[in-house]
Amino acid sequence: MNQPVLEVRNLTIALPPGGDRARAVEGVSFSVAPHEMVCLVGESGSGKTVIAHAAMGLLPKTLKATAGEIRLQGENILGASEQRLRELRCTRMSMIFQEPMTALNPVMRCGEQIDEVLRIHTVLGPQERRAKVLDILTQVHLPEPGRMLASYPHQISGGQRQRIMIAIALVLDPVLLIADEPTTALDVTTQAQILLLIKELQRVHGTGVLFITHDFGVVAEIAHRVAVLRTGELVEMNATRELLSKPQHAYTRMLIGSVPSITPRHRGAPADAPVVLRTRALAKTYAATGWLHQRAAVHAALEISLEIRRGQTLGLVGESGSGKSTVARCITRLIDPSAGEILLGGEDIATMPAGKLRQLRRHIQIVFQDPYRSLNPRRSVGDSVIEGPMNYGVSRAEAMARAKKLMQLVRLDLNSLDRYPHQFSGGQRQRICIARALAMEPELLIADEAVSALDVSVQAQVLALLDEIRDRLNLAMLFITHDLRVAAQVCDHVAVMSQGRVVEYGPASSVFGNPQHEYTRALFAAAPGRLWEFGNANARPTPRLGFPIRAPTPI
Amino acid sequence: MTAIGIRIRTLALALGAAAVLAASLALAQGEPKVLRVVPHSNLAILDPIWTTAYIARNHGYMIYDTLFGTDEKSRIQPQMVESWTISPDKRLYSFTLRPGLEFHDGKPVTGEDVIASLSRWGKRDAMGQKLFTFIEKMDSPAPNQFRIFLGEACGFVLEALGKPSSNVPFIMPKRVADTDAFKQIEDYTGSGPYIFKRDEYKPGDKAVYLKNPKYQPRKEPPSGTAGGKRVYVDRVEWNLALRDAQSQVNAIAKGEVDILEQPAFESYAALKADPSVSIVNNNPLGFQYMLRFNHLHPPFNNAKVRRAAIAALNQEAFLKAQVGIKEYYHACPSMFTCNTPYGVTKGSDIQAKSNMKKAQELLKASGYDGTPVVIMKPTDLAAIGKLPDVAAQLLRQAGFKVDLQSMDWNTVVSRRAKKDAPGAGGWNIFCTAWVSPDIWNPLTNAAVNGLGDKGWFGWSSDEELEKLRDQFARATDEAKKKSMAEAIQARAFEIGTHAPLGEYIEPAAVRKGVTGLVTGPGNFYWNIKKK
Amino acid sequence: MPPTAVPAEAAVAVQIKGGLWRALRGNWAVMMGGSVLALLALIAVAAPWLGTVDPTLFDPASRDLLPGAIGEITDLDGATIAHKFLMGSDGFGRDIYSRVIYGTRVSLIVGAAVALVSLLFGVSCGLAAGYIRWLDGVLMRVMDGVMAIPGILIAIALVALWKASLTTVIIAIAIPEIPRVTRLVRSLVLSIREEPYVEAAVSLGTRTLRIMFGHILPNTMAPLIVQGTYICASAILIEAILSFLGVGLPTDVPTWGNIMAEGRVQFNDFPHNVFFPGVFLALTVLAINMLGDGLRDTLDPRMSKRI
Amino acid sequence: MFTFLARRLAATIPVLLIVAVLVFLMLRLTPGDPAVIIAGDAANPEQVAQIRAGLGLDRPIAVQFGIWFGKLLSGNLGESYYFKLTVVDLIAHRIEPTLALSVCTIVLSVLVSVPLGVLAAWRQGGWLDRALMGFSVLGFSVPVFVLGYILIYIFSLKLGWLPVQGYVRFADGFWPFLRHLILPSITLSVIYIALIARVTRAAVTETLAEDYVRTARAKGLPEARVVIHHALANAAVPIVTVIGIGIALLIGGVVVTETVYAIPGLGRLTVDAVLARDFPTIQGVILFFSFAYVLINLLVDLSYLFFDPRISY
Repeated sequence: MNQPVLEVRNLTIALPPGGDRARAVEGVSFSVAPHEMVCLVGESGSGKTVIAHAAMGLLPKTLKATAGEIRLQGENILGASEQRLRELRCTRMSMIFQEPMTALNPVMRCGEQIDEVLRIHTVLGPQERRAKVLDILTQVHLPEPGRMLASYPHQISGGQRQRIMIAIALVLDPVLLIADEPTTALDVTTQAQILLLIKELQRVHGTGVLFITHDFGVVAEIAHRVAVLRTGELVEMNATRELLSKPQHAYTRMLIGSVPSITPRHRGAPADAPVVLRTRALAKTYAATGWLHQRAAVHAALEISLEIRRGQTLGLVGESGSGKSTVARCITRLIDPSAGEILLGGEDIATMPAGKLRQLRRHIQIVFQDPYRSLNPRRSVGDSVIEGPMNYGVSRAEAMARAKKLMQLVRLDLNSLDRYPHQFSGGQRQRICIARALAMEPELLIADEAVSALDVSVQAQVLALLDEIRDRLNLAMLFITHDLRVAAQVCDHVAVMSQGRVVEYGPASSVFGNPQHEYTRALFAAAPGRLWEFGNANARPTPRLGFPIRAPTPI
Repeated sequence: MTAIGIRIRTLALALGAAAVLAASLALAQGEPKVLRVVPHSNLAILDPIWTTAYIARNHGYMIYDTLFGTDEKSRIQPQMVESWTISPDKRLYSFTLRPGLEFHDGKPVTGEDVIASLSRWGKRDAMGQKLFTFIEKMDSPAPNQFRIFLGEACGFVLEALGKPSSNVPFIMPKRVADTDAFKQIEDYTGSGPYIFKRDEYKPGDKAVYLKNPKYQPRKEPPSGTAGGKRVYVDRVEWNLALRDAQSQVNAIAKGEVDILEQPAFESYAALKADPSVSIVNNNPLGFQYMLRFNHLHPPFNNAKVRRAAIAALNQEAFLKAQVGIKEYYHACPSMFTCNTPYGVTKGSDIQAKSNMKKAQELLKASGYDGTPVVIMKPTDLAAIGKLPDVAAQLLRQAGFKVDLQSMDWNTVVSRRAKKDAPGAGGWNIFCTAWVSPDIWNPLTNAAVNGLGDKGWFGWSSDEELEKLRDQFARATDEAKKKSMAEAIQARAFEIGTHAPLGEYIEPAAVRKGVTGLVTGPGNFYWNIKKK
Repeated sequence: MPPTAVPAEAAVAVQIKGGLWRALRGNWAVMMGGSVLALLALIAVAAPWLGTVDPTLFDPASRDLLPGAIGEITDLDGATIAHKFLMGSDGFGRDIYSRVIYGTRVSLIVGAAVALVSLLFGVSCGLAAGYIRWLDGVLMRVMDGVMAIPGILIAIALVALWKASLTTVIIAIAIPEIPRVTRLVRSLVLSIREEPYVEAAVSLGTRTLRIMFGHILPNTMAPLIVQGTYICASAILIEAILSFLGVGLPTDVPTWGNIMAEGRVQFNDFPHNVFFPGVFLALTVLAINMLGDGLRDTLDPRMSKRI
Repeated sequence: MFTFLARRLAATIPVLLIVAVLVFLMLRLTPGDPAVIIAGDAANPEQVAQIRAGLGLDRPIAVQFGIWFGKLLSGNLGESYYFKLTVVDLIAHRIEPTLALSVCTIVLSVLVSVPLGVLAAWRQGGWLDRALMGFSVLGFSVPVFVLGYILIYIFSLKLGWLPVQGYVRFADGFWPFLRHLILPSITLSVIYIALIARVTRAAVTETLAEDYVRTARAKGLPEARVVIHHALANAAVPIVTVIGIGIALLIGGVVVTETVYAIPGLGRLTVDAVLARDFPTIQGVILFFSFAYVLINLLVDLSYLFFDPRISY
């Protein structure tokens, strides 16, 4: 019955000369049947996105398919003319993309962007088209379809925009839907809703779905079959349950192993270690200064009272916009808090003038999220690392010596001190930033989403490094992240934040074990793949039955 | 179609419709005879008494009339005056106006108007000021008569009333002539052959004159500013916007304009080559270049240095560089322009028969201590723009140290009025050009005087020269005047008031179908016919 | 902004030192523009030895000679020497070839000086406006005021009303450019200030001044160099326009603008007066603009969308 | 919407104030004394002093500015020293040619440069792109007056299609009015086309790389529709901005073009006024041009509302 919707046979796509490898994709074969969800998983640069674009005939001129074929219901896409491809797109096969923020045309109303597809591909009259658009909007559970029709993309949330994208893709009921990391840019709770929606629509429309992701949690959540890609080659393909529990290929095992488990590791942190930093009722309010009209004041952070002890890591967890970064920037005085105290070794630095503050800055150092913009491109690595100490009178020679020692600590070879940031990978740059922070011999190290921008495998190495440093130098650490798994692995204590407030604060084991606050529970429920136990070479289905995914009320 | 697409389409439609409608409306008016003239500069100030600018004088000749005129032979001829008698002791002149003289507003011209006009003119014009030192009083016994009573006899009353060039004694209605001499007049009613269309006048764009139907010209044929001023065109338009030399040549070649008053010297080659354009020399006496020293400050406060400089400034070099067309220039030793009544050559050997070696010796003998000579060079006046460069080169060859400073003409005009030292915003030398009638008479020639501070810029002062000029003013018979002129010029060369740099003509360029250009020191637009 | 999981390779920093020269040499526009400019600079320096005579010397006898004609030049002490007028002579009888060659000097000096002056003032105002909050409002309003007045009008008024000299011309052309540079630098400073490496420097205790000149200024170099080339090119053009309008440098100073302004009177019959300086002017401005485009593409690809 | 208008207008007032002060100071601190020029060459010192007092030039600068600014607010720009007319009349006389020339140039430039820019961006790297970029660099390099003379030489003298110089008022007949504007507009628009085409190309190239264009292609839309409704529509703001800023460049070109084609516009008036040290006229015209520049950029800001719904005021 179900002749495969999409068949890919030993597809090979060449990279333009001068790339880091000859071919983007090498001899990949797989197929997608109706009603089936196939996941393509792999790290950045593995070629998964290239395959998706090839299927839609959207490859840029520089990437040519040199061998193999892609058949959509038997018709070879690679050979098809541009005209034929245009007829197929959105009618037989559709695609949704990763960045909902920029995937919709900002100057065109959402209704019109859906209507455009109908106008080009069908001969329906205006009334019929309007009815069809309203119908698809209700199918994707968008509130008040009428208002949604007339609104512009910037007037609706990220999740809603992704639903509009899905509506565009499925309005003509294609047989194949290609989803290129559609939920990666969304919050955990929104991501859960979108995944549910895709599964529901697949059940209703019977579309075959090719789902591209790098997050094994998502794979565990929704995939029927999984294909693992590495540098353009298909490493392994199997049903989800078999692949996760009995990964055959070493690379697959390494990938699964790198995914931190959601259950916190016991760390035996002594409760009585001295307090390095304590905040009392710390708050930050942005008074909106409309010239003629007063917009409501925004409370980015309110009533934050935390303490960080030497040798321990406090995790600050929450979705984007929850205020966790604001707290970090207040503590490092990159922005001035509106109220409350920040006690560093007894002194309140919340409102200290810049001159006096400068002496105390050495004790708190921060590592940022984006490795590519945390280092001054115009300065050598060595100069960046020794800049800190030299600000406090350390001679250049001595600072250089300290830098060399730190390079070994972060496992980078010594000559990297003379090279420039652009000559390093994301992971290596993050190590340099850590070295730069440690050069100040701080008492508190803040990692603001320090690993979020890294691949899972690189992420695991940097987290291990941070752990080792914290133990060796007995540092206090404040770890800010939106990824619960990462928090579970690294933190001793966890504070969960939502809309500027700390909703739950306690030792990691109790917060993860049995969350008290309703929001925390919803957060855990929404974490994809929680039915599986990760954290070691292969994943095991968790013995206790996790609570089913409930779509928490949208915030 | 988004909003933008619709917007562009409707815009294109609107433009198309407008073009079609207009094309069908191409109406051909009945063609009145229009004479399109390109004057030599922009007409800005409309009061010919208030400024000595030649363009204002030409404007005056269009709309005003004069008591007397000067014919081609430089003789004074009656214009508005019918007849006049001079008392035996030459101290009472009584004049009768010819009948039918009317202002544009219909009122007849009376003696009162003449008296008011002459007294306003007398306050600003150099020759007028001199004349009024002799005048006791003036009165108008009858509407068409007026009399001038002199305290002492003087020989240049008629020459003054018929003075052809700057600050011409134009006759204006009494109500206009009563305006203070130092405030510009607002009303442009005159009694001349044309009426000024004030509402169409746009400075820098165009000035328009309509034929005065009620003007009664004299019987005699036109000659200079004398004779009958008959008008054969309905309307004259002065194009004030077209000042780029190359565009002027292009415009007359394409027949977009009829007359170029003073084309640039460089344009004559092209104009001569153009069959549809003829070159008409309407001002044979032409112009004279002049180089003026600043007598107040070194080095030219010393007469010997001035004479050494004059010796070095041979006219041929100036004329060749500035004019460049053989038949348009000629050297002239006289300070009062050659082949005019007082065009004498006495005293001119210092310049005419000298060479660079003589000049170098004179300069060494003069004790010149090498202070730099500041020469002012106008950048925006093509007619005299090259003279300072030639002067600089010649003076340098003679041994002077020269600082050639460039500025626009208005800065030259304002700086030459300053008496400060050359270093402090003053100057040593500037060059200019005069139309011959302005300098052919020792009394009107601003450079040849010794009045010091009260005199013309450069402020040459010398009692001897003033005494001679005074005697000239008193002389009444021609022979005596001629010998006085020779004495004045000899003295002027002796103290080196200034250096004449030769004479040139700047003939007008005229479309073939336009004839009847009147010869005279200015550009006059009566008597012109257009096919 | 939710953290992006897929690392953005898009951060296109510039390859520093070693890579930079290779990139620059590789860019066709930079090589073309650069070499033509170098040639012109050479011409400007070697002017006296390129078979030229004193550009201000003239001899009325050899007026308006066509290119290639033989005429005579009288030098300062009166001796006349035969001379082949490669590019013909002008209304004074001066040698156009010598004047064009010497004109290169003035034009390049004007271009370079204007670029330097406007960059200098622009950077200091831009840095101040970008970094000192209260100064920002005041300074930017003044800059808007200066920018509202069309540059050419300021230049015309200043040059004509002050005495026409090289310095006046340079200042007059530079003043309208300063606000543009200030706005560019200010926008760069405001965006760089938000970069994590600047915030890191703050937390490392680096003083504000050191941050301004150590971190922020070096990263504005690329767009500034590109802007500098465009200013240099437009300055040379404006100088020519000022001379054309009769308000430029004094006419005895040989600049391309002056030669063309004087030559325009006989454009139809003796086009050589305008043709040769026009070609040199267009060539120089073209070379500088191409250099600007090339630099823009190699130094800072992101800059390319800000022309 | 109204609040934005009020706020933007309020923001223009300080700018105009600064322009007034700058222009006033710039002229007063210069050498050259208008009184002497006006008095004419044969005037003696007392006469010059009389005129100077008449024009109020002998009072301290601050007082002079006070008087001038007071009159400015009441719309009286003072009287030209040189032409016996109030500056407002002078500008009124001379505004039509400049306005006609500028409008023709802007319309011509936009209609030519935007399509060219879009095509160059669409076929980036193709021959059209290289040709356009070459033309745009050339457009910046050739002096306006040289171009003017060449065009006159070819189209007026040799071919005789178009008039050599002059300006015919719109009232005197649309067709002659247009014929006299064709050559000047082409001369003036070359540099303006170069500027707009270059920015259009850069802006459209950038929007073509955006995600929503890729989505549009994924919707199977025809290429032309993708380029115009998705790429160009989003590039409208930078394009309109450069048209606004380019006005300053245009005014510079107008001054030269009016000189070459003998068009009695405001550009030519400025040069004459400067040469004649006619302070009130210089101030009046520069203020007028600055006000026009600020007004046009205000309209450009307003047009953002039309082009980009995200910008809400």
